[in-house]
Amino acid sequence: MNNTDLTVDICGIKLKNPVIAASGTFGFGREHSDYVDLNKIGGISVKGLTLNPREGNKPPRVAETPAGMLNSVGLQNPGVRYFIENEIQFLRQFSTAIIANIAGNTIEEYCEMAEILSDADIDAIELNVSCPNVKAGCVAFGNTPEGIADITSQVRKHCRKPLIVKLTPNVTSISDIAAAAEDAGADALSLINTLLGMAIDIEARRPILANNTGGLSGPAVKPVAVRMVYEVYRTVKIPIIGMGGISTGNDAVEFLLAGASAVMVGTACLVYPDACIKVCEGIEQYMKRHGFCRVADITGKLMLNT
Amino acid sequence: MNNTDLTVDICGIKLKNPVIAASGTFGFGREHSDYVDLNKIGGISVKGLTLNPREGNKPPRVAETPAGMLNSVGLQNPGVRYFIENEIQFLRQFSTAIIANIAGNTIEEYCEMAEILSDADIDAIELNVSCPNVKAGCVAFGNTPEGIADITSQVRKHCRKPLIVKLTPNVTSISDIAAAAEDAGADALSLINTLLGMAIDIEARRPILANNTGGLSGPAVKPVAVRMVYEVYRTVKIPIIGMGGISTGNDAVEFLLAGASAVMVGTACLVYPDACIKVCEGIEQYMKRHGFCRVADITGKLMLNT
Amino acid sequence: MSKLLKEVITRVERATDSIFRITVASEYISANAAPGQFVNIKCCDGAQALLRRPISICSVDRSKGEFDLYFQVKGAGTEILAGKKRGDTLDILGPLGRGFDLDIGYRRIAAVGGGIGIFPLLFLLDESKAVVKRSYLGFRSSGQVLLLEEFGERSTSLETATEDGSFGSKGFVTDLLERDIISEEFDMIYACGPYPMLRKISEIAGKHGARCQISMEQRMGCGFGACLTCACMTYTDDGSRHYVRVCSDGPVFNSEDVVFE
Amino acid sequence: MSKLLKEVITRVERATDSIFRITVASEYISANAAPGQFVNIKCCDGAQALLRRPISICSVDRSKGEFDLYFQVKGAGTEILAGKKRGDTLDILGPLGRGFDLDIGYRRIAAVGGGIGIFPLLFLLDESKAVVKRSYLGFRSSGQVLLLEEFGERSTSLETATEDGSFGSKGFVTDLLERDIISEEFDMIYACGPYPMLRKISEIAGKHGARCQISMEQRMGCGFGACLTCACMTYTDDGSRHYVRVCSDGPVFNSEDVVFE
Ligand SMILES: Cc1cc2nc3c(=O)[nH]c(=O)nc-3n(C[C@H](O)[C@H](O)[C@H](O)COP(=O)(O)OP(=O)(O)OC[C@H]3O[C@@H](n4cnc5c(N)ncnc54)[C@H](O)[C@@H]3O)c2cc1C
Ligand SMILES: Cc1cc2nc3c(=O)[nH]c(=O)nc-3n(C[C@H](O)[C@H](O)[C@H](O)COP(=O)(O)OP(=O)(O)OC[C@H]3O[C@@H](n4cnc5c(N)ncnc54)[C@H](O)[C@@H]3O)c2cc1C
Ligand SMILES: Cc1cc2nc3c(=O)[nH]c(=O)nc-3n(C[C@H](O)[C@H](O)[C@H](O)COP(=O)(O)O)c2cc1C
Ligand SMILES: Cc1cc2nc3c(=O)[nH]c(=O)nc-3n(C[C@H](O)[C@H](O)[C@H](O)COP(=O)(O)O)c2cc1C
Ligand code: FES
Ligand code: FES
Repeated sequence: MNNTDLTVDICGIKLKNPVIAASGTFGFGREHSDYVDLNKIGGISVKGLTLNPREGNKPPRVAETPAGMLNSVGLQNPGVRYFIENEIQFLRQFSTAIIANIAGNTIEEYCEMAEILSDADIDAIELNVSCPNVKAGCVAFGNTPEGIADITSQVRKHCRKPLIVKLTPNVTSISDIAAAAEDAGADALSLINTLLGMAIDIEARRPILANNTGGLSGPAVKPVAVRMVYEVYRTVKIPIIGMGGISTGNDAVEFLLAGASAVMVGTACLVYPDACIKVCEGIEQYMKRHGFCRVADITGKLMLNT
Repeated sequence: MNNTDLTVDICGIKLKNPVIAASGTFGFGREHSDYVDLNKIGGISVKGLTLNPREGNKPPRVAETPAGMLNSVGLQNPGVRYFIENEIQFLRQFSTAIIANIAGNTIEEYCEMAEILSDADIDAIELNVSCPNVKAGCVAFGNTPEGIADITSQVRKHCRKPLIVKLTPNVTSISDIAAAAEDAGADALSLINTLLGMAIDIEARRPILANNTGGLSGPAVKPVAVRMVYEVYRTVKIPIIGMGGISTGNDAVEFLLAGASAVMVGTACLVYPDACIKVCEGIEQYMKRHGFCRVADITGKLMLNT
Repeated sequence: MSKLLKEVITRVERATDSIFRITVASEYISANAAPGQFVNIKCCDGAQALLRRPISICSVDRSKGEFDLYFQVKGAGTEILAGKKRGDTLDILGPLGRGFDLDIGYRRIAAVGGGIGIFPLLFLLDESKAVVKRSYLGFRSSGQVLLLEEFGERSTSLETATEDGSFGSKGFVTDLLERDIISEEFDMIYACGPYPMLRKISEIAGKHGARCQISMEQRMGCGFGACLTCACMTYTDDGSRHYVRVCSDGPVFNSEDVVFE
Repeated sequence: MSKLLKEVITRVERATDSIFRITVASEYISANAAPGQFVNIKCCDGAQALLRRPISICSVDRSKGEFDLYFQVKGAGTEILAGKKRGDTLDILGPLGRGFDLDIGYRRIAAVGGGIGIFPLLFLLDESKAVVKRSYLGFRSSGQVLLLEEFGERSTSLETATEDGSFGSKGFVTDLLERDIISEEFDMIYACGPYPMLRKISEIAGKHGARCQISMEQRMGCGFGACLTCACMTYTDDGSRHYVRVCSDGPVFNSEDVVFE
């Protein structure tokens, strides 16, 4: 009880603490570095990368909803090569894990990125499978067990870094999807990505987002996210990174108890640039209060009511 | 513009206004009648009925979440025959539509209830298909297009009242599910039922709900619900009753614009017993402000951004 | 009948570290409330602290048309409540629930309260016509002790127990009741407090054939009987078990009717 | 550099029906802010009004270490803000964004503001070293007119227009600018206001070859450059189009760089 050890090891990715900045809410770390010491953050999942630069969607790209927000950034990013040449060096100044979050239109694009990134100085690759597969009727890769198995197994062949598959929550059975990703070779799973939503400006009679629909994140989604982490934990053996509405250490502990080995903080990082630090401090306090020495001791320690 | 007509006709169900109390949040109307004039409410979808009385789940059955709540009542109800013998008469004192919401373990149970209720003095039957089908591995009837088609077509044969099928949002493609229900003979659709969620008491390290998981409702789910109504409206021709997080007239208008012909108000009725009236007044104000004469003129009038 | 009311707060006071007292001006509640009933409070407009919070009516001043609430700050809702100021309006639904049965025939009563369960007993003692009123109050520790003067004034005798012995006798309030239950021959025992305390009291009362009413707590969706979330398992007349609603069939039950699990 | 600050409110005032003025004591902001920059405000703790609200810095009193915000009540966030009291703390991130370019060589300037877009121009006029400062302010109607004295003091001339003609000249503020743009030979036009106004001003400036800086608005997720939600399409040097961030690449842009769609 005297020593609280915050380190975690997720499929070989060593984190100094279990709190990772979620993709798309932390850029490439530069902006947040004005407000927080990046050395204190377990890891950073960078803004979703694509093979070629992307302009993203028209604005407005954000709408506030009750205890949540919708976004439709549409993966604006400078491309994976720009990232490697111009951003990794900045991030490597800090002792924090670098996770490259990747997205694409086709499995080939994902594979090519995995290939390129496997030679880069990063710690892991996170597969964003919530994107439409343009060769399969624009159904998201992660919407079916077959789809996620296909992309995971193919990327696996090109990926020489730990491979995290990030699940979309817009599915009937998250455990079937998770099992398919595990079987296809994922080293870890992260969940949840955003829930598909819409907000309407009733005066203009138009959706607020120029893209009409967007992804829901923030506190509102937490109960859905915790439930999914709990279901997935009972299904797979690989480690889980939990997220969805985490703003405090107590929120994070819910995910750890439900089965997560680490957590990601997204929307909260937009509102409070130092959110990751606060979440981490909250986890540490909880551990001290309950006499947990290691984070792994909390993982999955939820007792079910009978 | 001088006359604002609030009446709507949904597959033959004539409502004096488009605001219906959602099932499970309004009992059989008795409790709310202390606070509101039930004559002013468009309709009441009564607490979910089963063939035989049910005790429901252990308490705690409710947990508050950010801008939402989880419930796990587990369909406690006195059974369909008790309802017919003891509750309809009370409700019929008021000029409000009575919708019998039904649930079961097997399709046979649903069919038997539809048969019994077809001879009762009610205005419509609403099929809650979010329940586990005990003969099909306890997957919810409404989770697959095949499942919902099966139950809808079979109940259809026994149902001599307008048949509303209430969709569960815990699915990958709500439009596929909606289309299957329409093809199988639904007269109208209502959506959304609750999202599956979990909240954890981190001190006790147990889920707050004795049932471990529960259904998420309230403002938090509104963006998901609006998006689903919008998707379903683009898929089916039958009328849609929209719900999920409606607390104000403005919230309701979002659903109408997205494609709903009427709305249901659930969680808000628990917090404000007079919520339905307030929502209705808000719709009327919006109609006056924008020069809409009939509610049907709003339905689906959302203009998409391009 | 209960009503949806917007009433004005006339006083906010800190009673202990974590317990606040709020006085509310309400002709309707003060005229209609009975001991054991509660009000259900919307702590702020909008989606934050979405559901109402049930708080027992602690005492009523009929002449002034006011009533008192005492509550402990636990989470989001009670924290907002604690920040209210004199002059603010309070959005309440009440009075709610079936309170204590105060039969005129009960001449010797015991009021047994634990922690935040003591509050509704003050109003009970006020209204009870009994000749002997023995109060037994239990707290975690001396820092939580409050309302002794008020209970003293309204009781024939008052004893307190703290778990750590820092105030009154050391141990549980149920020990005090058990000590007196035979000798005192109470016509009715009234109890309110945490679940384990109520279970214990039910046991004691059952063992000695004493009559006992207990006020139950449960998480609530609506507070007025519509949502069926506040279930409490009870025995029916034929001995079978059945869920009833804490908010409207209770919160007060005969202890022998409640199934402790 | 911007900072995460908790500062004390020293004054809250109602300026018009729907517009409030809040004065905040902040050594850091008042020492470091430049005209055209904004602060991003967390209107209340927790999940209600979840995202921060961007509000322009309207004026700065360096000697007192205070700055002023003027904001219109529109939705949940600004409503909470309007309820703040003197002495409350404000959770702000700032100063944020790239403000107006105040080159010392600009001797004749125009400040064109519409509605709630007038606020950052006050600070601009304060800091500008120009010899001729012509202010043109547009409002919907007389009820919205405010800050005339303050603008008058800081300008060589001040003209107002209202859409309904209830105050000043009838019509749009852009009409006034168009009337003067040739004769006045402005070195720089500074503009802030609704999108259609800025588009029109860009057109006018473009037609007459005048230089013009405009302050853009967009819905924001973070306000400090991390989330890419506040996109604004701009022309790059090679003539291609590219989304940049209003919050950190702007909010002030050269009007010729902005692609109006
Ligand atoms: C009939 C009744 C009378 C009560 N009287 C009093 C009283 O006089 N004084 C007092 O201090 N407390 C009383 N309580 C308990 C009080 O309602 C809770 O402490 C309070 O609701 C917690 O709200 P919160 O916002 O602080 O906590 P949160 O954790 O934010 O509450 C979240 C949700 O859980 C519910 N909840 C949490 N704890 C409890 C609990 N112990 N019982 C019921 N619901 C809970 C809340 O109502 C809310 O819906 C009473 C409870 C009941 C059922
Ligand atoms: C750089 C900048 C400077 C601004 N300066 C001022 C100012 O000095 N005074 C003033 O009154 N207003 C100003 N605004 C507009 C102000 O930010 C919005 O009116 C305000 O955010 C609305 O919040 P709400 O809670 O009232 O509305 P809500 O409708 O509850 O807001 C919901 C969400 O939409 C966003 N939003 C709504 N309207 C706008 C808008 N017009 N622009 C940007 N985001 C919006 C909110 O920030 C929030 O995220 C400025 C906007 C920007 C981008
Ligand atoms: C503005 C924004 C941009 C996002 N961009 C990405 C992205 O590029 N790739 C990705 O996998 N997830 C992206 N996400 C999803 C988050 O990483 C995270 O899964 C989600 O927001 C839920 O967590 P939260 O509730 O803590 O925000 C984005 C989220 C937001 C709010
Ligand atoms: C306490 C509670 C009980 C419910 N019971 C039922 C039910 O019996 N049958 C049903 O179809 N839906 C039931 N629902 C779902 C609601 O009818 C509605 O679909 C859902 O709550 C979303 O609407 P809301 O956000 O307005 O509450 C219940 C919801 C709540 C909160
Ligand atoms: S709380 Fe809704 S029935 Fe008791
Ligand atoms: S608002 Fe986040 S980048 Fe501008």
